Amino acid sequence: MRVRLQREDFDVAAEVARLTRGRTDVGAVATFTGICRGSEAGGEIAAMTLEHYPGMAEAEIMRHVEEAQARWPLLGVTVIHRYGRLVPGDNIVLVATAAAHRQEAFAAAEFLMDYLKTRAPFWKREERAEGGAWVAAKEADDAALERWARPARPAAAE
Amino acid sequence: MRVRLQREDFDVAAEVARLTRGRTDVGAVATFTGICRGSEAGGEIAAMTLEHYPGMAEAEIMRHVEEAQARWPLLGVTVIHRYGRLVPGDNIVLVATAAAHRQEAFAAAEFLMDYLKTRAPFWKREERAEGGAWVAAKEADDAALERWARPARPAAAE
Amino acid sequence: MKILYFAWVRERVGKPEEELDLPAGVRTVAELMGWLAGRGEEYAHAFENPKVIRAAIDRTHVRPDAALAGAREIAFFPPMTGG
Amino acid sequence: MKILYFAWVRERVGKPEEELDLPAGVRTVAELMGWLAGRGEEYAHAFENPKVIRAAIDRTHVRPDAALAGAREIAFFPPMTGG
Repeated sequence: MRVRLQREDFDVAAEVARLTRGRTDVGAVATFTGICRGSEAGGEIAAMTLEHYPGMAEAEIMRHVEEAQARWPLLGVTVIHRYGRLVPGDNIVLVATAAAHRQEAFAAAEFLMDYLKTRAPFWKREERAEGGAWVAAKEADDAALERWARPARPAAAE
Repeated sequence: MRVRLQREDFDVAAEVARLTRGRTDVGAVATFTGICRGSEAGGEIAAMTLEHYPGMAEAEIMRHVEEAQARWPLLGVTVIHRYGRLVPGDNIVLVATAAAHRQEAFAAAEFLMDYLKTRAPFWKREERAEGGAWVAAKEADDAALERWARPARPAAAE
Repeated sequence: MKILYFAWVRERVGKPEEELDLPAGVRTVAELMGWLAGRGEEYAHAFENPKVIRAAIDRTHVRPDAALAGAREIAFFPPMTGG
Repeated sequence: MKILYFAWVRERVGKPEEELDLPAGVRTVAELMGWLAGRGEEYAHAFENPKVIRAAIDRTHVRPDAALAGAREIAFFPPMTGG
């Protein structure tokens, strides 16, 4: 498992290779790359600055990677989240999961992305022609996270 | 949209770059790479040969890519499926989807993989120490495909 | 009509494809499988359990009751295992 | 106690962090937000709607009723928008 916060870009192919190199038990690798878009909600975006809570961000992501590993039989997980100033087209985040079979790889990647969107301590500030503005959290993202609470963790076990 | 059947390996990074290069409307890229495993159901596998129905395989995959595009607002889809003899660790299949937001990218990639597993005309023959054997279709894969039939396509519309 | 075989159906029949003239009474995919099964030991073996064999007419999946009328190419194969 | 602010909470307060001695009556996260809101205009602005502000004690998410006892570091920030 590999969690990194960095200003620099990442290389999807290198990260996938790292998960599979020299082993023959991996049958499935799912990746998700989040990319800075040039417009949101109709407005043009010149750039975006990602602020994070150093120390907490790493620890929180690590904790959720461990939870993903407890839920699904994963053979490898990589999460890389960038911070700092990004322009449209720049990569923001990479989640890559390796497993024997596709269902686990997909489920773990979606779980981690839903988590990162709503619980990892990152905040996006967009630069628009009319000025800068912090991105508001989306209720749809909270709803997406909630679906993981129900089937795998009965309320009594919390 | 890009569908290719080939003997040669593919390059995940190049395919992701092709989906995003020069555009700023893509916010999410999901990829799935299927890889030849060294053992299945307890037995060691020396190699696997993938047979396909030329002409039908391309047409069927293309048809399902079009269906994915009708279901979700996708900005790009790539499907590459290899055929011929592969050894453990070799890539078998790549599905890559690009969209504005993550849910569409993930859903379309999973839909296409569930489809490829059960409906695309490919057949795997494994080489084991005790001889060769055609891989049996899995009921779990049929079940995985069925989940897409329910919410998006009411029975009356079929 | 051009008939194609894939995977273990191909191995059992012993050829990947052939051109056959079908008798007038063979009108559906299921009837064609029955007729093929009577063409010799290798065919009988290939089609001994028609329920597990899938078919495509002109490169589109079809059910056993699909009509052959107008078909140019029909293929028989086991359940698919791609991906 | 070390107090950290992020995103627009940081901008409104005007600093990323500070070291403060809390009065004895401030025992929970909610009480701390109330106390901070009384420290001046910039704090009042930052904490004018405490319901939308999230908190972490020692780098773990907590609810407003979480006790401060034993905490080394507490952080206030808006809902997260990573990923």
